[in-house]
Amino acid sequence: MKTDTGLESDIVTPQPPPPLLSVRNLRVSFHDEHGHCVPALKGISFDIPAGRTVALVGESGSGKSVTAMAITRLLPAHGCQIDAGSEILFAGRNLLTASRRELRQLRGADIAMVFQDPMTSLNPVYTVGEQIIETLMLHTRVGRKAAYQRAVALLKEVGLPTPDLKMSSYPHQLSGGQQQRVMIAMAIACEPKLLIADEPTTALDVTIQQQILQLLASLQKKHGMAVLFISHDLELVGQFADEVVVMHHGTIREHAPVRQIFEAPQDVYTKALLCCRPHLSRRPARLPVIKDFLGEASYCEPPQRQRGYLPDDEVILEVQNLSVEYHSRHGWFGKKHCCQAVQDVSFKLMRGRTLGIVGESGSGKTTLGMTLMRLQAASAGRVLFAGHDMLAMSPRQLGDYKRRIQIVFQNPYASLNPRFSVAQILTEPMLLHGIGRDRAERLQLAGNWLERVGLSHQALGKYPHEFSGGQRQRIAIARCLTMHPDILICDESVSALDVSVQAQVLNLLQELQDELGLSYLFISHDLAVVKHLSDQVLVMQHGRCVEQGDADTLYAKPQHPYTRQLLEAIPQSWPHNFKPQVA
Amino acid sequence: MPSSNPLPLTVAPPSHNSLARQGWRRLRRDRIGFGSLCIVALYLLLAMAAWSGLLARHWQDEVAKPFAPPTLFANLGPQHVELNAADIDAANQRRRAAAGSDSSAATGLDASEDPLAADMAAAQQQAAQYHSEEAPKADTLPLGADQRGRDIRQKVLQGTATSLLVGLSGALLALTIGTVLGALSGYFGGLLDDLLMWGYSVFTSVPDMLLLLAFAAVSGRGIGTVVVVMALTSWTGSYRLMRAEFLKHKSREYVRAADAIGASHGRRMFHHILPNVSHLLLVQFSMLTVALIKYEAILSFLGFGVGITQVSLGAMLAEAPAELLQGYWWQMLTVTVVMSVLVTAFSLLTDSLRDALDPKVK
Amino acid sequence: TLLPATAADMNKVLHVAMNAPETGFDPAKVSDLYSSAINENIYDPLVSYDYLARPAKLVANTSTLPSVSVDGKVYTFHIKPGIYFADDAAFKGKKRELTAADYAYSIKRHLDPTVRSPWSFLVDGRFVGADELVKAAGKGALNYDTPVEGIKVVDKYTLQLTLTETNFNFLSILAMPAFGAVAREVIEANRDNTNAHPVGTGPYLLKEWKPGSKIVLEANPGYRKVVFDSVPGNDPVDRAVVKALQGKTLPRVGRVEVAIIEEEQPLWLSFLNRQLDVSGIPQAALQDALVINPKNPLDVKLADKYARQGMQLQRQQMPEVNFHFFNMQDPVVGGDSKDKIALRRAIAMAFPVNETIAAIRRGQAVPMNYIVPAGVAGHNPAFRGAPKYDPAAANALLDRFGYRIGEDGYRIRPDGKPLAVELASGTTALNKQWNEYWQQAFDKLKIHLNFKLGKWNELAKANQQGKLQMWGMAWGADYPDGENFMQLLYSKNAGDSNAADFKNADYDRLFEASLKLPDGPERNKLYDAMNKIVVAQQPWIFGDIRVRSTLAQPYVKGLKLHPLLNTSWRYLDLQK
Amino acid sequence: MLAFIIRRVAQMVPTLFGVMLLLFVLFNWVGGDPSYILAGKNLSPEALANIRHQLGLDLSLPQQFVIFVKQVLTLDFGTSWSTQQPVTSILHSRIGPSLLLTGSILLLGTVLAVVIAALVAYLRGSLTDRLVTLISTCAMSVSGLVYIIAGQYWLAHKAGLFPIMGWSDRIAENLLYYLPLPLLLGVVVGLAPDIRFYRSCFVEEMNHDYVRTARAKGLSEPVIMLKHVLRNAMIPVVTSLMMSLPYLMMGAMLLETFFSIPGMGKEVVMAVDRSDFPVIKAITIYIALATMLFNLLADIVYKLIDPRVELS
Ligand SMILES: Nc1ncnc2c1ncn2[C@@H]1O[C@H](COP(=O)(O)OP(=O)(O)OP(=O)(O)O)[C@@H](O)[C@H]1O
Ligand SMILES: Nc1ncnc2c1ncn2[C@@H]1O[C@H](COP(=O)(O)OP(=O)(O)OP(=O)(O)O)[C@@H](O)[C@H]1O
Ligand SMILES: [Mg+2]
Ligand SMILES: [Mg+2]
Repeated sequence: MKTDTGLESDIVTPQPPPPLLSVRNLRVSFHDEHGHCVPALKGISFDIPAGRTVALVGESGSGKSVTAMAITRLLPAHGCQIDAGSEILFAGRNLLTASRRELRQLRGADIAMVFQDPMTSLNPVYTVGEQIIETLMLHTRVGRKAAYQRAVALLKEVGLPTPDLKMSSYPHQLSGGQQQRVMIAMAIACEPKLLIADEPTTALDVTIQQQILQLLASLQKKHGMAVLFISHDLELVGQFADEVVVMHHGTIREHAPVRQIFEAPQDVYTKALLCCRPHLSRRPARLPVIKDFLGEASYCEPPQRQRGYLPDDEVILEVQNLSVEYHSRHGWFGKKHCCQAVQDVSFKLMRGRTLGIVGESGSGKTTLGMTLMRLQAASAGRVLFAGHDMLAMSPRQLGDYKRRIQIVFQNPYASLNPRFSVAQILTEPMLLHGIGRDRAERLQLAGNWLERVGLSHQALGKYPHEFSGGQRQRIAIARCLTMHPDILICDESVSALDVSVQAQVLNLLQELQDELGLSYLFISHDLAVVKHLSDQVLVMQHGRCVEQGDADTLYAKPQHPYTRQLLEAIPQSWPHNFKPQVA
Repeated sequence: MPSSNPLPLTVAPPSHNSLARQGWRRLRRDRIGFGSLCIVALYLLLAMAAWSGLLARHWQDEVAKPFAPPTLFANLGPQHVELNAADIDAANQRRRAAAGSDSSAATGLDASEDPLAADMAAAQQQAAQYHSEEAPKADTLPLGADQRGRDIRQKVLQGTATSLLVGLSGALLALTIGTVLGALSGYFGGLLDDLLMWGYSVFTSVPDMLLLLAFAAVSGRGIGTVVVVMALTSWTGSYRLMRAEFLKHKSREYVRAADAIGASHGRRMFHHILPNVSHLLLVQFSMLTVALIKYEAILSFLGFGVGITQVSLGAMLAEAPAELLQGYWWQMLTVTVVMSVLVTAFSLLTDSLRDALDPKVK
Repeated sequence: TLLPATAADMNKVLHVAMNAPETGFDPAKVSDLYSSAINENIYDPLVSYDYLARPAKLVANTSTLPSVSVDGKVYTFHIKPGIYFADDAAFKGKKRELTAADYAYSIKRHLDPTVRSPWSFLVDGRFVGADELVKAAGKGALNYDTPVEGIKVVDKYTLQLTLTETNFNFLSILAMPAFGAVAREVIEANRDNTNAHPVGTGPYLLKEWKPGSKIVLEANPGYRKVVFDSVPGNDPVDRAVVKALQGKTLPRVGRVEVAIIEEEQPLWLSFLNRQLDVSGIPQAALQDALVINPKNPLDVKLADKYARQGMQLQRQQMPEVNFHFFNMQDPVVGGDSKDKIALRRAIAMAFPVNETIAAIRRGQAVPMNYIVPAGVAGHNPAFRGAPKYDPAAANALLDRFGYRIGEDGYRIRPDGKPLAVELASGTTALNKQWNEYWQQAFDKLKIHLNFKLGKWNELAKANQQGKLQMWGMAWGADYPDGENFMQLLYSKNAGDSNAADFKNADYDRLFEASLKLPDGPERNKLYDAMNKIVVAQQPWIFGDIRVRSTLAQPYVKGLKLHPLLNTSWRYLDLQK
Repeated sequence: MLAFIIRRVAQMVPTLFGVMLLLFVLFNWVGGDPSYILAGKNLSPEALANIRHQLGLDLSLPQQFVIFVKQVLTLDFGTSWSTQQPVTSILHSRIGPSLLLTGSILLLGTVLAVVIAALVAYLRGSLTDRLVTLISTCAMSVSGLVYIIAGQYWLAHKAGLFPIMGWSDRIAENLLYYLPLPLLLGVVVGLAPDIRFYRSCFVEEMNHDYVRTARAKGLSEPVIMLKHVLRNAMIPVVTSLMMSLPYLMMGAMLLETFFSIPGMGKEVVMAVDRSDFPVIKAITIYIALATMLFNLLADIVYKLIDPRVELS
């Protein structure tokens, strides 16, 4: 499908390659528990030409994975229905009517798939080598020995160090990125004509994310396969795809070459997706959310916000030389292990300001947060909260301070007790800290806080699982607010959220800070997000603070090589990002 | 943004969409599960009626001839002639008469030799008030009679009630022990965990049989003992399960969140974590109940069953080998059917509960 | 040797079963019926019983019948020469002849504190000079080499036993399997497991032993030549036995395999499937196996289906009594005041013995009416010791003695205290059946009944400590004399075989007098008087006496049940 | 691995000590007085005292416990109080039949259960699956006692397919002649619950993502089932197997009683019945050791099946 834009003529493709895969009018619906049909795909059509990369983007639940599964016919056998009028033509053959046998021959050989979550998608009890060899021997009729050699070569090709050794490793012995590479090696083992990569980088660190994308690109060049690349991150896609299909609620909102998507998006939804994400270069007082674009009025960007500590700011929390060790011992006679999770970290947090903490996975960010909450014992150092050392307090003394410093956990769903109603979740802290006279009053307060974070008080009677990720995060925030804290620690509070929801939550946090004068300790590995919200930034590596400073300064002139490395890994493939027009 | 809301809050009832509610809805929709639930409920109703004496209160009455067959299958019995006391007595009289002794005296003592002679004579006179009319005994009963002519219908009702009581309370006790210890062990870890784990491994290492014999020896016999014995030999499974669950949950973020808002250990353990493992407890409970109902049968067979003024399914089953040998199959068949239906329903219910309450399955 | 010296056909295997586990095969260490049954076939006592004669008659075995001194105290046995022990490593390859010293040793072992013989009560204080020996041993081993006046080895083949007092049952005691001869070398060589290492002079030797499961006996190749020689009585069974065995050398069967089968079902089914050759009929199978005349339940026929196969039925009233006793020292049920006797009497009157005979024994028992059962010297068939079953009168009797019915519908004691009786019992299914009748009896009397269920040894201990109120017991004849039964209520045996702790001066006096008399009308008179005391005082509730039915496969020859011999294996022949 | 085994063996010491303590307390508290059994018909206090002296029961409890510890250390429990057989030889003769019976039940039962469970899990949702599940559920609801009684009555007696009972010294004869019926009954009793449990394990495994991956590779369903799912599903299977070992003893005891098999289960009951402490001690200690070894074995098997398991 070509959209007729001026840009199209720029691309020199006199003879468009014939589509390898064409999806026609694909409708998929699921039966919910009441037996109702819930459509997941509402008749989508697109083509993938041989040798090119088509990206499928869209927020969570928009039907990207379902599309991928439908193509490989891996949708669950029960409770799922593909409309009879749908067609998926692969090299002219309709996959939806193909026999099991034909499908088996196609899968793995001609159509290969890289699944979203490598850890659960690899069989934990077989070695990596075995799982690759299995595919090879199944489709290429080579002997075991040859397959082994080929597998080693593949692992080398996807850039795994010491492929020989890795052959005999089990999936759990590899890091997430390595596992993802193994999945890719497995997928390209038989040099498929079509590779479907379903969010191959979501679970990964920025640095590894880049490596994987480069790998995919080079492989594609080498083998000349078509790739269906699925992601919710438009920026990532911009780096890699030839064409982009934007999906929303099971429909295609826009389908265009990548350049057009970024430079002249047609659909408001596409525009919204592009704008919601915080950018290193800008810091609007309020991030746009999708609603801003879908509404009648056109969006106009609010003024930029200035960040940074001011000299007359009041210090509310001061951490001095904090160290945390984990001790573990296995069994009665086991050896003692000691792990230095945080070493000698010092910083100051000012009232009404935000301190951002960044660092790769395992660098001790969460541990630091937990220690400040006294959820984790420190091995050395002091934490001065309004001048009092929190670490030295007895549990009784701690009572009130504990209320004043609160944490919003990384995973909003996991941090809400699934068996508690929202009312229970919100009133419990008040009950424990003696806020509110009776149940009625506490419920009233809880309702107010809910409204404050943008939920209706009807939500009080509901349970966490009935909310979306962003809503859950709001509930978690509301729970902290019920205790009137001074400091809020946000541990990866938005990492798991969709771009648009992420924007909503970031806006909320900002509003609350403005209104209530909260101080934030904002932990994240997403540098753009941290920059958006922080006055000061602290960079951690291996439990140590490697660099600390005003946000803008630090991003502009990183001193430490590690900081530089982090900043370089941010996808910046499409530097002339679409900027919302100032109306 | 306005943060205050002057309107009075209309809070929906908190349980309107709880997981339990959802579970119940899922269970309602599961035909097998719901059917099983109905059967189990019916059994419970009957059992309750039997406990409260509404039903089968007179199960001990000898209403029929010994081993009276089921009415419909009267001819499928072994057709033995049943002996009775009067005939035995008559035969003995005759034998003694033949041996030439006098059989008129009450004791074979002269009045002079018996310190109670006068009282005995007087008692014979006054005995009239204690004579009772024997009700005629039935030849057949709908489900037959046991050796003493008791109605198997009544007996099986009473037996089911007892077995259910034993199974349910045994499971409850075992589960309570297992849960409390498992929770302490998993939640606190450390020395306490080591200690409890030690107790656990000791308990699992000693053969059940021995524990059983030992416990039964101290605590006498009866329902109480059976329940205690069963609980003491079967808490280990729940302990293991609960320990693992608490170990898992205690580091979950919602528990840390509870810690963060200042909830005490007890509150975290029993207010926060416990409800989250309650579906496992429910499943474990029904599994244990089933196991214990069957276990009780074996206990009864080994002579550790309920007392004789009570009857349980196991106690009835323990009579089966001797009866089967004589060709009286009805008691065994009745018990087997009644017990199988109960246990099958319970097991299917367990399966359905597992599915319905599992938060993962939606 | 290649040819077995015995006449037994080694290819013939007799399969029998016992329904409880044995404990071992040291005659001085075991007292249970099942071990004794095996020992009977391994060891030879000095004297034994004639196979066919009824009432049972003592005959010579390894010795001649002894000559007895006029005062009845000195017994002189002449051991038959040329009897040898079965081969054993302890004999170092030599043939080992049976001598008088072996019997002296075997008897002394029952006195040895380290042997802890369960039969020591039969020999304690009985032999002149033995007491000193025992005292000298203290808690240690007996010195067997110290000569004892009462157990004298006169020469190699002559044994002289001198009793401290006349005892008319002494010879029957010596006929018990417990007094079979063991060889000192063997005992000493296997000091720690004499139970597992039986070596005797009897017809069989232990080939294989899986405790509690399987015992295999094999004909003793060195067994002396014993030719069947017994005089038939009127019984057709006797004639059949004589026909099968007359003039033949014993034993006939080369191998006896004894299985221990505790459950009735496998026992009976195994017999029906011919995995067993001879078997008692378990209670549950009685009605299947027998056609019982309901008007006269002891009149039975073998059921047609089995008669047609040619199976043989034999029946015998057991020399035993089954009774329940009261703890006579108990404040509630014991004592000899009238109200206490009335309580005991009422309970006895309310227990439906006939009903239990009908329902549990399937008619195969007779009510017990005398302490000494039929078939044992001293029995009086005319005596009627059990009160008539009359729960109504029993209630009236209780009323008369102030056991009023309280508010809860149950009786209280005359002094106003609550009344509850505790009955001890085992835990088997059979116990349960009995208990149901006890419950019924007490319900009729409106007295609370509690059961104290436990293992036998726990109950025995509790009883000895006076903690039981009622318990059921069975006593089987050790030897066929009334004294073996009458001593059960002798006050000096209180806490021992006098489980009821019955202490009655009149009874004691009569018992002591009876000891001085041989069996006869004079002693019977004393026994009657003693029985009357027991009936009047009611320390016991008389139960019943079982009639045992045994079935044999058609090809089994030579079977006749004996009242005192536990087995008849050596007489059996298989003609398949 | 070796370090792990050594550590685990070291950990057995406190457990074993606990078992000894429990056993000792139990016996002295509720074990009954063996002297009353050994005394036979002679219950005079002297006779009883003498027996107690002979058995060492008149020693103080700590002294008795020290003796017990010595016995455990040397694994020599002396002779049985009731049969005077050396305890070692009693156990020796009992262990074979027990192992043969329970071992074969376990082996056959597990193999059958795994195969059937895998099959119905593969066919899940089909009529066969539902039928097998229902039949298993019904079958497991019947008391094991009924199977044994009815099996012996009808299969052995009425139909004459098997001997009623018995045991021989020759393994071949046992395997071919005596074992089949108890084996059959034992398997039947255990099969139904196993099938149900294993089926759920398989079904759960089949919902995992790696199965989808295997499909995406183009593997056929049987290969997926046998190669990928089976091995993963074996983990709970091994757990349940190891957990069921101690329970087997109880079940086997009924079989031993009804089929006159000279196994351990019967011996325990007999020993407890006779308050034969040396035998009880020995059996308990051996079973405790076996249980602990099986647990260790289970952990090692986990490691073999599942490389993620850390032996620590
Ligand atoms: N097995 C299923 N059963 C029922 N509904 C399903 C199933 N799988 C997907 N859906 C529904 O289909 C819709 C599309 O889901 P899909 O997994 O394709 O989203 P996605 O775009 O891949 O989202 P994400 O970015 O979170 O992976 C969702 O509304 C989802 O609820
Ligand atoms: N409970 C624990 N016991 C032992 N070590 C731990 C524990 N929790 C964390 N660690 C270790 O401490 C270090 C810091 O962990 P932490 O969770 O603080 O990292 P993080 O920066 O939050 O990482 P992520 O971005 O993945 O959340 C890591 O090396 C981790 O392995
Ligand atoms: Mg997806
Ligand atoms: Mg973290």
